[in-house]
Amino acid sequence: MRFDIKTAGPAIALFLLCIIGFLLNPAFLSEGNLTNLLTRSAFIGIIAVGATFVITAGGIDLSVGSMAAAIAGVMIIIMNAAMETLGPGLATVLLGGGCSILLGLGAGWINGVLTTKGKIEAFIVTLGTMGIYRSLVTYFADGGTLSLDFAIRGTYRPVYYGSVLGLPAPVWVFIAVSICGWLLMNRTAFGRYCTAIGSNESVARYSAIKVDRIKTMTYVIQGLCVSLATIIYVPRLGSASASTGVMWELEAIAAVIIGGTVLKGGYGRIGGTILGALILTTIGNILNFTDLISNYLNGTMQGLIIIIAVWLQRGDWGKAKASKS
Amino acid sequence: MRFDIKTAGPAIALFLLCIIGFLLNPAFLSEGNLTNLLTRSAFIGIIAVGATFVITAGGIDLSVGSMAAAIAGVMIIIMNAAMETLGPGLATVLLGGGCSILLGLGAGWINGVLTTKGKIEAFIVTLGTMGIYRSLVTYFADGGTLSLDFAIRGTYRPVYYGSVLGLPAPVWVFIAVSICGWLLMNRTAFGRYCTAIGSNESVARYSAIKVDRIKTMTYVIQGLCVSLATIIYVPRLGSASASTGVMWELEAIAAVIIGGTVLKGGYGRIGGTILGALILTTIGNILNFTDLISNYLNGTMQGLIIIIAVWLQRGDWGKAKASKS
Amino acid sequence: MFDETPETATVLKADHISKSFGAVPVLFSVSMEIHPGEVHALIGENGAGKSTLMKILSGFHAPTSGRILFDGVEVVLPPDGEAETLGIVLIHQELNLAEQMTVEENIFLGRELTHRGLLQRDKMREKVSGYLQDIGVDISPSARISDLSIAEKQMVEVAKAISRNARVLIMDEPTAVLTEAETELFFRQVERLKSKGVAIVFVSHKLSEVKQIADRVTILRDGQWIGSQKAELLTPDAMAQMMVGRELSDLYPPMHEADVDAVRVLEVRDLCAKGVHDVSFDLRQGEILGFSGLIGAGRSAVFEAICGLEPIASGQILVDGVETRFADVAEARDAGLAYLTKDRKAKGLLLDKQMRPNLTLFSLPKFIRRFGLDVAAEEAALERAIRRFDIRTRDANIKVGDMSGGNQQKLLLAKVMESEPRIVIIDEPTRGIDVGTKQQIYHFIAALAAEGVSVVIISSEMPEVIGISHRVVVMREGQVMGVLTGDDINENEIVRYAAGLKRESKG
Amino acid sequence: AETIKIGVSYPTPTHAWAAGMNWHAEQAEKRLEALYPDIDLILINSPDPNAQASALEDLVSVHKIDALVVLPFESEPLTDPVLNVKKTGALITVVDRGLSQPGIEDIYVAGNNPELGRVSAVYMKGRLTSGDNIVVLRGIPTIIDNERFDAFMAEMEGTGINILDHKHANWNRDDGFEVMQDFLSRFPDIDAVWAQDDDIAIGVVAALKQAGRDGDGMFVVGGAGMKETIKSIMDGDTLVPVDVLYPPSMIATAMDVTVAAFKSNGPVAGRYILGATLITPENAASFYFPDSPF
Ligand SMILES: Nc1ncnc2c1ncn2[C@@H]1O[C@H](COP(=O)(O)OP(=O)(O)OP(=O)(O)O)[C@@H](O)[C@H]1O
Ligand SMILES: Nc1ncnc2c1ncn2[C@@H]1O[C@H](COP(=O)(O)OP(=O)(O)OP(=O)(O)O)[C@@H](O)[C@H]1O
Ligand SMILES: [Mg+2]
Ligand SMILES: [Mg+2]
Repeated sequence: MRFDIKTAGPAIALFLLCIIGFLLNPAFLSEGNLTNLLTRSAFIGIIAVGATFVITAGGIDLSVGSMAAAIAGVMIIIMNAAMETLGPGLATVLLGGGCSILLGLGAGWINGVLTTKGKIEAFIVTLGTMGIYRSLVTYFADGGTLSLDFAIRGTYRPVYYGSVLGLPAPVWVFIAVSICGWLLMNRTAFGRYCTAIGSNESVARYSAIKVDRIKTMTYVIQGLCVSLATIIYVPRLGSASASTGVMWELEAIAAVIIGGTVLKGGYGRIGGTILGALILTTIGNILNFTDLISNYLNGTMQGLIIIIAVWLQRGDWGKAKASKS
Repeated sequence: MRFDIKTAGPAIALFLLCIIGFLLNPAFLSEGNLTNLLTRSAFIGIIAVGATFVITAGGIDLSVGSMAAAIAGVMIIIMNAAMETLGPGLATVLLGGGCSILLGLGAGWINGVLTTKGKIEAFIVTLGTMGIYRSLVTYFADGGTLSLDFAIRGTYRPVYYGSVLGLPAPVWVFIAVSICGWLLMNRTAFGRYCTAIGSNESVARYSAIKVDRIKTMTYVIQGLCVSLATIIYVPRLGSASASTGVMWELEAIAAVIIGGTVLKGGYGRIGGTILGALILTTIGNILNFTDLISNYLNGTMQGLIIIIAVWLQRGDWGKAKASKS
Repeated sequence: MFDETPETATVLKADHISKSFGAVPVLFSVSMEIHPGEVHALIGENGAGKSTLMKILSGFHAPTSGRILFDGVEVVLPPDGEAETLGIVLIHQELNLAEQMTVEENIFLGRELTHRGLLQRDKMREKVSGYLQDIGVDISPSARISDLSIAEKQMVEVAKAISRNARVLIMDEPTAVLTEAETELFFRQVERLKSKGVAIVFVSHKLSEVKQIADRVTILRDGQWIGSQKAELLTPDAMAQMMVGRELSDLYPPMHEADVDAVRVLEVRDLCAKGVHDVSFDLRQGEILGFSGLIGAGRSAVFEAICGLEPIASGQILVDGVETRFADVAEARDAGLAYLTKDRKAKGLLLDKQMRPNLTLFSLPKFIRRFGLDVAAEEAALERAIRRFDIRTRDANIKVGDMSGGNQQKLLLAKVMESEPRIVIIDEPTRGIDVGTKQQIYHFIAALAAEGVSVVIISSEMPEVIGISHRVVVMREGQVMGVLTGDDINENEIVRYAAGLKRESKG
Repeated sequence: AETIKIGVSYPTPTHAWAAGMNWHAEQAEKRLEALYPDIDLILINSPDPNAQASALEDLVSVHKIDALVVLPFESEPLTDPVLNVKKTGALITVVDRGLSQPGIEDIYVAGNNPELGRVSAVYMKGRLTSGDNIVVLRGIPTIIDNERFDAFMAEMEGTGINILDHKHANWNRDDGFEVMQDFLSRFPDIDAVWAQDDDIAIGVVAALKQAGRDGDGMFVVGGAGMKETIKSIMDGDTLVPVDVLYPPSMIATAMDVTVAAFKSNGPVAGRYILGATLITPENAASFYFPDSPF
């Protein structure tokens, strides 16, 4: 019973938002807009899937936005450089993608190792790497924008703009990541270990779970997710700058928590996270669909809607209060 | 034994930073620079003292920076309006200060009540209010800057620029807030209750602690600290805009955690927080001291220093590892 | 005169093990041999070092000196429960379950059954159902641990233990929170494992239990090995004497006759709350009222509702004849009510703090002088409590979580008594407490009652309820089945009420 | 001889225009320090007004500067801090954003924000007729944005051209892309877009192309003078046919003038207001700096 409500909470919130959107402007439900919405959610959604693991295992990663920017920057540099030898074809794009994945894994691994082996609070580690990655991309771009060569853009473009079976490519990636994430969280021992560590680290340790390794793994997964998001982000505008991915970390964490995952760890819901990402994107979308509200108050509406969405969903928990420790 | 190291950690880090600063440029230790440093630390320091309570009791407050901006904005509006009736004298400034405190208490109370009674995760509540306050100040300022009437500035100026016994006024406020905070945390039942709640909420409830009330109180204290910081901030720049207080929340939390407080709650150190604030300000200060490093890499240095500072301090914990649960 | 066991093969042997935490020595050259197919009981006072020895024998702690022999070969056991792969399994004294996870997830934690990387959830659930059936508990494999009562959690631990393919199964006070019925079922499983050649070590303070199930007994006192002996050669009294080092007089204090005309300090009428239906009873001044029943009978739930910890659906509560509803525990405390939880780890003590803040937490307003806390008064209170409740730690600044289980329990009792309640409800007062201290606690409770304090004892140990209560309320499935007085207070009657074979007509 | 220390303080580049400014500042530093061995330029950038105020304090207390070139993050908050620098006797050059009290600066070098809005409006007016629809994407809510926007709207008044809506795209490509996508879903008929800034314009163009609505005479007007934009104007792009200059090189101009104040014999003071030139295919070549990051 309780489960249904918990699961349904974000879904209901999303549903209500869609109704509001439709009432404000029927064009909200147009195919074009829905496609835009889904595609846009893909970035935050993919990153948030990774964040769900980190948070479930009791960690936090503030560096994802900067990491995305840095990876995008390096990818662009590498692809531009590779063009001379490899030409503007698939090879260059694949090289870029490969590098992106390696960088993501590496960056995640660094966060993980500093947290587990260095015994530094995840908040501090990732606040630090957040600053580092952000300033590195500024440095690489000389404060400006790194742009992908136009020749490569042609080859790379379909990764963002292309469609398969009527759904844009990024949405397919999002779906794939979601399914893998869901399986990993709910159908493998790894997912259970994350939950156990977030729930009670010493219990996990006493159960012969390699706590440090699993925690590091969550950051590595987060890094992988960031790199996947970056791979589909780059062809969109073909550029990266210091303002790429600003605030993505907060959005990703917000998506995770709106989805019902507990910030202190021990309980993670991939399905909820995906809905959370959709909710966040929809809020932004709806605000662009009306001029009822002063532009300046966008943030107010956004804040109110987030709070209300979560409140609606938690309200029901009141009944299940006893079970709350 | 273990305690000495914990306490000494941040102090040692600060000391090392000072040596680096001096080596880079002997002017670092000039009286003028040290005074600037202390005065600057006051803002983040005062806010971080409040954050120590919130975090110790297991909460988090992301809204402080925006709250400061909003309070500063409203204060300015009120003082400018009051000038017509009260004139540009002390009365207007006191009115402004009074309003600031009321607003701070109110804003903190809202965060607290939404978290405790509304049963919404503190992260979401304060992420929401962060957006709300930030957009409100933009709205009040019509996208621009709210500025204090120059006539009032004359009266108000000494609150930031004035000195008493050779120390600038903000430093005195910082000292007063630190002492009160320290007493409250270490010498009163309230501090004990915060620690207990952060350590184990159920145990606190079974021990006759009014958990919701105490948690709300921590947010109210946070609000009060923000309003005090704002009162000394406004005369510095005489204005408020959408960019006031951006990232202060992360800086405040970082100061708290660098100081040795545990992000998950249950263990709070006001003394450490103060050192943490000084460390952060000193890092910024040192980076202004040299143009050895590309400006773009400031963030990299900052991130590295934060991580290293905390690592140095935690490194010693390794030995006390056995006692870690 | 000790250790007359013949040279049967030993699976696990502790050879002159010593252990110190920092500079504090806890075990002094202790030896112990564990044979396959035997039940080996380890007994000793609180803080004697039993749990520490068990942890060393299963790799969770490394000994400071001494050897561990496994199958006769000297080994260094792997840390963090990895010794399970060798067949050495420990059930910790403190429950060791992840609260937010389900029963099934906990039981298989760290050794999930997988097929091509994916969990075989149906298979695991099936197996868990089987284990739970074996030990006769009715818990769903998909129940969340946080929703279970503490006794149910203990049964999950037991199920977890028997699910392991253990060669050596070490259990630290597995029966502390179990009622006799559950203990009985549990022992049946122990017998079954024993017959399969599993070596079983268990710690218990219930000496009759030890007598009943153990083949051999090892006794520790103050970290020293006192002896190992065949259980049949020892009576419970002899064991107690060896543990404590002196003769024990009567366990239970002489009962003061209850004053039937004493005022009713607490009256409860038709109380309904979660897990509680129409419960009515009253408590007189200076009375010791026992609450008996099976696991989950709702005894704790009654008092958690009364003290403002759980919402009340309906009913009346009168304190000193005045109808009251406590909104929270602070109100209850201020009215003179104090409730001592049986879940000391999750609800009782701050495990990462020292004794002083724990002791005074419940009655902190008492220690406020001029807005600040009077640390000197707190220290004095701690000193008093340590003396009064005989709390033994070798290091006064130790974190409570590192104290021995029994001493934690004593500290919890001290914490609640620090508020000087007029009505005190003690849930499992002697959980994990050694016989010597038990005796002290019973005398303490009797003295309280004699002073006019009203005491409610919720206990799963029937002799305890029988031994010190003036009246006994028996509950079953959230309802009061009957109230026993005088000679009716005996095991037979209680069991019949508790099992639902008999019920007082409502009136 | 004593070295002359000149502090140069400006916001941390977070978008391309500011990066261009930073590039020009660094070029000028190299050039001027090579030219005059006794001149030391100290470049500091700051992420927010508060940090910039701190940086100004440090320039005084640590570097003991003789002159300050400052591009204030915002006018209001930095007025007092700059005044404090002035009190140490340093020469003050203010760039781009005027302080809110007159008379503090010795030299003022600025672009012209209202003019940027006005010039954009004049161009768009010229290509559209009454009844046509446009949408506006604005920058980060700041005075600069307000000045540009207000001047644009004033110029548009009475033309009969419908301004369907205006939203903030924060001088950011991604925001420009998403806001434009939503405008396109919302309004079936849009004839032109004022994006105010070249970064936003890049996002707008991508959205238009994605939706296939980049034909039919649709055009986008950005602003600032990004080199890629200027290049494509030179190449005769029709979707972004013009640009309105807001030169990031103004900081270098300010540095030059400030150094000149020490090096030339006559007194140097006054106001240098740079125009908001409309860049068209005809004049684009003279505004094209291929080495600049902007
Ligand atoms: N991690 C630790 N650090 C410091 N001291 C410890 C630690 N663990 C146990 N001790 C101390 O070792 C002594 C023995 O504790 P142990 O838990 O073994 O006792 P026990 O025999 O199991 O008692 P009980 O019957 O109360 O459970 C106690 O004084 C305890 O405080
Ligand atoms: N029927 C029930 N439905 C839901 N929750 C229940 C029910 N019975 C008990 N509980 C919960 O389980 C917890 C423990 O049960 P309770 O303490 O009442 O049993 P008990 O008689 O004390 O037995 P035990 O010794 O097993 O704890 C209580 O906090 C109560 O909320
Ligand atoms: Mg023990
Ligand atoms: Mg220089």
